[in-house]
Amino acid sequence: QNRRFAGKTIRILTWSDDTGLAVLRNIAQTFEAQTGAKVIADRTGSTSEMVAKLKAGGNRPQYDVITLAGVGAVTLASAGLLEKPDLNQLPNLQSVDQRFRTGADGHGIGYLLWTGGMLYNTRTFKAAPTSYEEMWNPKYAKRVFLPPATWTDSLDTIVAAAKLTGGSATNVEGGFKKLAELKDRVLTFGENPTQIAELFRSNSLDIGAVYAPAFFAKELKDPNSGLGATYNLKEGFFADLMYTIVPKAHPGESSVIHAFLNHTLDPVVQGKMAEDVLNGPVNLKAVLSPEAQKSPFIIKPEQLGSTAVIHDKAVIAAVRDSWIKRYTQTFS
Amino acid sequence: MDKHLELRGIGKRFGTAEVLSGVDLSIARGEFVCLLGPSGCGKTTLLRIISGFESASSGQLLLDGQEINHVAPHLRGFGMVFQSLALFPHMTVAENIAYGLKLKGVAPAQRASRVEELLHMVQLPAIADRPVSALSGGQRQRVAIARALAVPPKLFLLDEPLSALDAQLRDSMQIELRQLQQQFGVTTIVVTHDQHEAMMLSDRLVVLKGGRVQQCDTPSHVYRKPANAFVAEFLGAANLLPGVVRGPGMVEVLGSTLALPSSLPAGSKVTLAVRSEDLRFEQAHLDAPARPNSISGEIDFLRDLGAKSELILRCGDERLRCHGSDAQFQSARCGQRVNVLIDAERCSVFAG
Amino acid sequence: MDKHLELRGIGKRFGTAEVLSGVDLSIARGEFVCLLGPSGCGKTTLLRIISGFESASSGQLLLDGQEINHVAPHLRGFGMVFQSLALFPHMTVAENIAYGLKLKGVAPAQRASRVEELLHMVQLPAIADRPVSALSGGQRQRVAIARALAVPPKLFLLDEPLSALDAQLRDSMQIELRQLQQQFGVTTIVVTHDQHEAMMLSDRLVVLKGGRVQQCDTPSHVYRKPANAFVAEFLGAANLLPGVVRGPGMVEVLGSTLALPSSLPAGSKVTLAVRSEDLRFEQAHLDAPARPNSISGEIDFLRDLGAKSELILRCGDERLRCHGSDAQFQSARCGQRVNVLIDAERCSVFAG
Amino acid sequence: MSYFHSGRLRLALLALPAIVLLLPFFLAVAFVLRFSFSAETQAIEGFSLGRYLGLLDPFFLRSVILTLKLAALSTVICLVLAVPVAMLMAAITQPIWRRIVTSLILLPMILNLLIQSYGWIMVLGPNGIINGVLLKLGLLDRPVQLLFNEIGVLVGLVQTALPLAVFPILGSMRAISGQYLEASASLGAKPWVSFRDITLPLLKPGLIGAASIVFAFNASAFAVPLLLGGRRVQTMGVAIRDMVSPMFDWGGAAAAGVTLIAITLATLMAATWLSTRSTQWQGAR
Amino acid sequence: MPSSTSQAGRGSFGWVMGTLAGLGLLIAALPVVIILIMSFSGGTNLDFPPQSLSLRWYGAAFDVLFGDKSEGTMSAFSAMSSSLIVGLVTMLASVSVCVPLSYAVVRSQGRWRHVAELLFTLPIVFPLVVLGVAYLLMTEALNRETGIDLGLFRLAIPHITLALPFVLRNCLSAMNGVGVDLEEAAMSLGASPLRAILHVVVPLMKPGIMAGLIFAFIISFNEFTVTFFMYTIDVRTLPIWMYSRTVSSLDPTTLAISTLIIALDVALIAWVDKIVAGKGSLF
Ligand SMILES: Nc1ncnc2c1ncn2[C@@H]1O[C@H](COP(=O)(O)OP(=O)(O)OP(=O)(O)O)[C@@H](O)[C@H]1O
Ligand SMILES: Nc1ncnc2c1ncn2[C@@H]1O[C@H](COP(=O)(O)OP(=O)(O)OP(=O)(O)O)[C@@H](O)[C@H]1O
Ligand SMILES: [Mg+2]
Ligand SMILES: [Mg+2]
Repeated sequence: QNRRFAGKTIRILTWSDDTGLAVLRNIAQTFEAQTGAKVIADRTGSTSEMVAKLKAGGNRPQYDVITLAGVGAVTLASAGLLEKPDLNQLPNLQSVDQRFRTGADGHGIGYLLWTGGMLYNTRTFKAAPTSYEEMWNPKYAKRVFLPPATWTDSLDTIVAAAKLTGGSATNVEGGFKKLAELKDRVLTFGENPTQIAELFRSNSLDIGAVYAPAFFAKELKDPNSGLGATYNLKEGFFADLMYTIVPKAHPGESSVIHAFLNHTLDPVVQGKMAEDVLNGPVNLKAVLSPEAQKSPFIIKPEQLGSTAVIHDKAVIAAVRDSWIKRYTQTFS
Repeated sequence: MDKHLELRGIGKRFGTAEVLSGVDLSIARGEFVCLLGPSGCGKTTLLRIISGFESASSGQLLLDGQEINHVAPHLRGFGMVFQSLALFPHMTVAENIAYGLKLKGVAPAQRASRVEELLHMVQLPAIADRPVSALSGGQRQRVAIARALAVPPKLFLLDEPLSALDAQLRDSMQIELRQLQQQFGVTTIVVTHDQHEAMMLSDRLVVLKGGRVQQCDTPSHVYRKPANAFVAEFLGAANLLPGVVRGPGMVEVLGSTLALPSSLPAGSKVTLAVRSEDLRFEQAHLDAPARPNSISGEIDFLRDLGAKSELILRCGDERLRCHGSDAQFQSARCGQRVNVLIDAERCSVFAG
Repeated sequence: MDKHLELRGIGKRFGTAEVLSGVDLSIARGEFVCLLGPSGCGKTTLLRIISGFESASSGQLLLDGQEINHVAPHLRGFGMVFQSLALFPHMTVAENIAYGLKLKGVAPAQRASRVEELLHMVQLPAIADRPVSALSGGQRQRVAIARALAVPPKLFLLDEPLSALDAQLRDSMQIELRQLQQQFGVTTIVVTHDQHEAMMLSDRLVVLKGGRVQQCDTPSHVYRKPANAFVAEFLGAANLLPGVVRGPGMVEVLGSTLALPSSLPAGSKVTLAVRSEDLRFEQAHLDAPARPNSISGEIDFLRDLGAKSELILRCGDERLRCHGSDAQFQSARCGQRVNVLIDAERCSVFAG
Repeated sequence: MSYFHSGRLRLALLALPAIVLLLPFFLAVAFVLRFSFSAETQAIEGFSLGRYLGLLDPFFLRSVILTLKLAALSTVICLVLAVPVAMLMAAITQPIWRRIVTSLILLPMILNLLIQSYGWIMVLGPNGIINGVLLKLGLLDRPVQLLFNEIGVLVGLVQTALPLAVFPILGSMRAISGQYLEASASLGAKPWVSFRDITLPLLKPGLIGAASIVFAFNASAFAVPLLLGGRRVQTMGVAIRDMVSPMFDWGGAAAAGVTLIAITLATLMAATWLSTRSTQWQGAR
Repeated sequence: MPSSTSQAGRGSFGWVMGTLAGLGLLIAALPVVIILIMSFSGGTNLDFPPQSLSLRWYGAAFDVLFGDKSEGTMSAFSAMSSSLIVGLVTMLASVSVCVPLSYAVVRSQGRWRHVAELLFTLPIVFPLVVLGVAYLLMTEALNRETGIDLGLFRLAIPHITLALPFVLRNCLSAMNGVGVDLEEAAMSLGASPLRAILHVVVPLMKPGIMAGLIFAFIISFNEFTVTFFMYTIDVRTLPIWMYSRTVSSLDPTTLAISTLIIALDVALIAWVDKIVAGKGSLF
């Protein structure tokens, strides 16, 4: 079993953020060590950039495995660019929560839970805010940030604003109106999490949402960072299932790919990823330290409860373009 | 005459501009010929046609009786010295001189000894390894000449080779160039616009104007018997004075009637060319009778130049330039009236 | 003397290089002074110190008795003509000439009439509206002069103003410049390295070498009584011959003993400076006794230059340049032995 | 004909390899042009003006105006800074200083903008050097907003385009003989007057060249507005990028790109025409 | 120093110009200088000025480039080597076509000069994003239709496009200084026209050629936008690697690598300047 893939290569595409880096550390390197395969990784930007690359590349084989947000998987699947993995070759899938095993019409394998809540400045807030409504408090004018339009978090933000005005994901008109009020109060759009952390540390920001605390694993442990995060919000927090997908035209061997997919779901790997970058593990048997068990920032499937908002990916994929456009126009 | 190079009816147009027309010229083996003329008269163009860098629009170019109009420049085997010298700045003196030998495939050892020999000839031993940028103007000049002569050329062509030098250096380079040419015995054509240089150098002068040959003869002959007023003026800062023939051998110039050799019918307009150094002046005595062959005028400008004095005389509307000895300068004053004596032997009369 | 400009002990160093040292000079109002010297002797530097574009490292500059060392150039009110002319290429002729007037706030109508007047003075009517790029070299020259004179300057400074022109044009511009200066009566300083030009132009010559004044006197005086061998050689292509004093008034030169004015003790080494035009030669008769004050040599080079003939004589290791009349040229041949007569009155003997 | 002109074919052959290497670029231009008329947004398919019509919404028009404003402002500022820098560089004679200044002015070109933007955040950010100094001096009681708005973008545009402005001007500056300035001083012109009357008019070709490059470069910039504008400064460059990446409207991006180029070229032509017209008028005076 | 400065030193003019020049240099250099300083920071955050100084990030950079991890998934080594190879290809290709082109342009007596300069300036003003997409779609189309995989050339071709304007300018200005007379002199000594070019023109263009080579390399080595569209998982460059390390999480190692790149580029620029001795135009 050991080093059975020596001499084989697998090419993966993942995010450029800390999660992507953690993928290299915790998944790619352990996979290399266990199987002898060589993992070549490309870490570039966001889901939409990945989709753009794959679409432009068409059926040109470049990547074997891609990790990306659900919306992207749906888009690519509907464009007919993805291959359906053979679930029988993924034994670890059995211990994955029923709800999160596959998606995008069977093209995507559930991989982790990405959750977005609210960030706040621990120096300004004695207690964590409990509603997205806080962002509209004039006190925080010019000290608020929002996620950038190109991220799925902006879609969450739209829904959150809609909920504040009594709307929902299917009725967002009020949400856009509400967001327009923030137009001149927003300091920046958090394209770069490091910059956001820096702005909190230098006391230039008070609050912002919807944004993933997962970006700030290090800062949330550091009392000097000034950064706090919360999921305890009246309107709920947002959870999104991230997928691993396999492009139709892939250069690598199917067996290696499946082994890699299976490896991403390994209980140890899932636990490490959760501890390292606060990812929500989908594997119910994920091995977590007692401390991590208690962490409010690692959202386990069983914790999703009623406050988690999980979008219907097909609906979001359909409205995505027009929402991004409206979001951009609202703020410029 | 052993014709070495022959030009037959060479003409050249650039677009609509006719720069050379009907140039005929025969050059003997070993002869030293100067092309002389004012700026823009086509000297450079003619030299470039000979060297092959321009092609003639009409006419024939013969070397030893063979037409060479269509031979490429690098196959003609003519040595050339450019006005800018065109020394290769990225090569040392020795490399510059040896370049032609190298192209011929001469072995390095032989090249070195030939370079040695040439540097000795141009009196520049021991600078072989310097970059050309470290040379003075006169030294560069000599290197350029040595380079052109390294592979003995069939013809030696030089375009204003000395014009970049200052007056004193030019003077001595002229003598050197002439002596080198005689040593090598190579047929040589030099372009210049400096009449002094042309006279210093050449066996034969070709005076050009507007792309046409005006006169072609030995320097002494061109100087003493200019073919027309242009040549007279161009060679030696002559005064050109308008006159009218009054009778056989009698020409009226500036109000005075002079006895001058002229076979034109009475009444015809002529131009009298007389050189400033051939005019001698003397104090005019208002009451004395007018001297024969003299013109009177008023001194307008007067300078002692050491070896001679320079005068400008105003005679009616004309200004006459003449040179006097320094003794004469002592007694002359601006505004003074003086007589100028004209030596009939030394001036030329042209129709028109 | 009405001192207009006075230089007291002007010195200038660039880094460690001493370019000028201890230059003292008084220039009278209306005087025309030429700074003459070989390349690199510091002429331009001195002129730039006067104009204020460089500052002197030491010494004082006085205008009408007032120190002006620290007055900015644009406040000095000196007219200047640059070697490159520096006509503003983006302005027409009239705009160039009127620029100084415009800066002075002169009304456009007056400016136009002054430009008219100046163009007339430099004999260029009707080119006011041309761009300067459409002018010939000589025309540019005149425009530059007109521009510098438009606002009557306190001093008129020119740096090699004619060196870009060809010989014939330079000749006539020299006369014109001198006449213009006299018309305006403006104190003028011209820099040149051409001794002929300096003698044509100036009331007084300042000969510089290595940043020091060698001689400062009228052109005639400098020519006839050079202060040292350098001045003698620089002014008029002199032959410098080494000699030894043999007794009172007796100098041995090239093996011949000549009677020359010299008060140096016997045995001292001297340099004899004699101009080529002051040397006359005659056929040597081998059997005849040696003539007094003559040197004999062999003709090495001989050319008829029309007005005169040029000879180079080889006397032992020395080469002697002399000019003969064209009559003498007829009878001389290369390789012939001839005697050269030296006129004691016309040569100078310097110690060393 | 000279020996050298006669070889026209030879010269054409020598030029050929470069043309061949530039060919992909022209193909890309043609490709973009063709794509902008495509009926599909993600493939070249049929002909339609839809992509261009899609640009006619107020949002895109606002970004056109913003882009032109920022490009024009940054061009002016670049010129104001580049002329003195070029003067300094032309005056430097010591090689060591020349190398230092050349390197300094080229720095913006040699470092990834993303990384430079971190530097700018430390300078301009709410807690950056400038705000720190101003707060410490008591000139402010609250940090001024220098980043994530048009000011930040403008500073970034000026910085990145400065090298492109300095070198054409430096070329012209070196071609101006120092004697022109001395001549005007000798005629009584103060330094400022010489600068206005002599230096600036003679620098004109360099200034026009520099202005054209800076304007075109900044009009199409997208990294600077993205990084220093905090996504709030929606220039055409950013709009085009958004069309490419999250919205997959490649046809629209092509149409916007063509529009951007057309607008840039028209502006440049108008500016050049105006400036040469004023010269002719000057000449005719 | 000569008049220009002594004059500039006088009065308000000198002050204003000096201040503006200083401001210009400051604006150009400031962010980069700060990055340089930060690369020596001992901490992991972006406090400026850094609380403590250390070389730890240089150690990390060395690890990533050449150390144990240089072969692994975290490695920058392959990115750096493809950067170097693409840079070399770009510089050789662009210079070797620009030398004959500038010869042709200058020898055709300036008639084509304007056209050539204009054509070869277009890539500078073309929006890079659009160019990137266009190149990407074209390359993929080519691959789809013909199966040709350009390999490294999918980066080298756009890099050459972007380097050509700068290289051509350098070559043209070098070529300007080479008179026809030198070529004619070589021919008068028996060199064929081609040899005259090889023996005389090319050596004399050396400063421009060197400047062109180095500029092409610098441009290619630092190109990001178009590369971002064009790179593949197998052909990546150092700026892409650094992007992935900084776009959403700052890894101070990249600051150290940036500093090393700047040092390399500055050394190259100083070297070019030495070659052209302040006379050539770098653009
Ligand atoms: N390539 C060319 N195209 C058009 N006209 C030319 C060309 N070369 C020379 N001419 C014109 O031909 C005429 C003769 O030029 P040429 O260079 O032969 O004169 P020149 O006698 O050498 O003058 P100079 O003493 O000034 O060197 C000039 O009027 C010049 O303008
Ligand atoms: N700015 C400078 N820095 C250093 N040395 C200088 C400078 N300007 C001139 N020199 C040196 O000072 C000396 C005198 O120069 P200057 O230009 O005054 O000579 P010149 O007599 O005008 O010579 P030319 O006839 O060649 O113009 C020269 O040796 C020159 O190299
Ligand atoms: Mg000529
Ligand atoms: Mg000088």
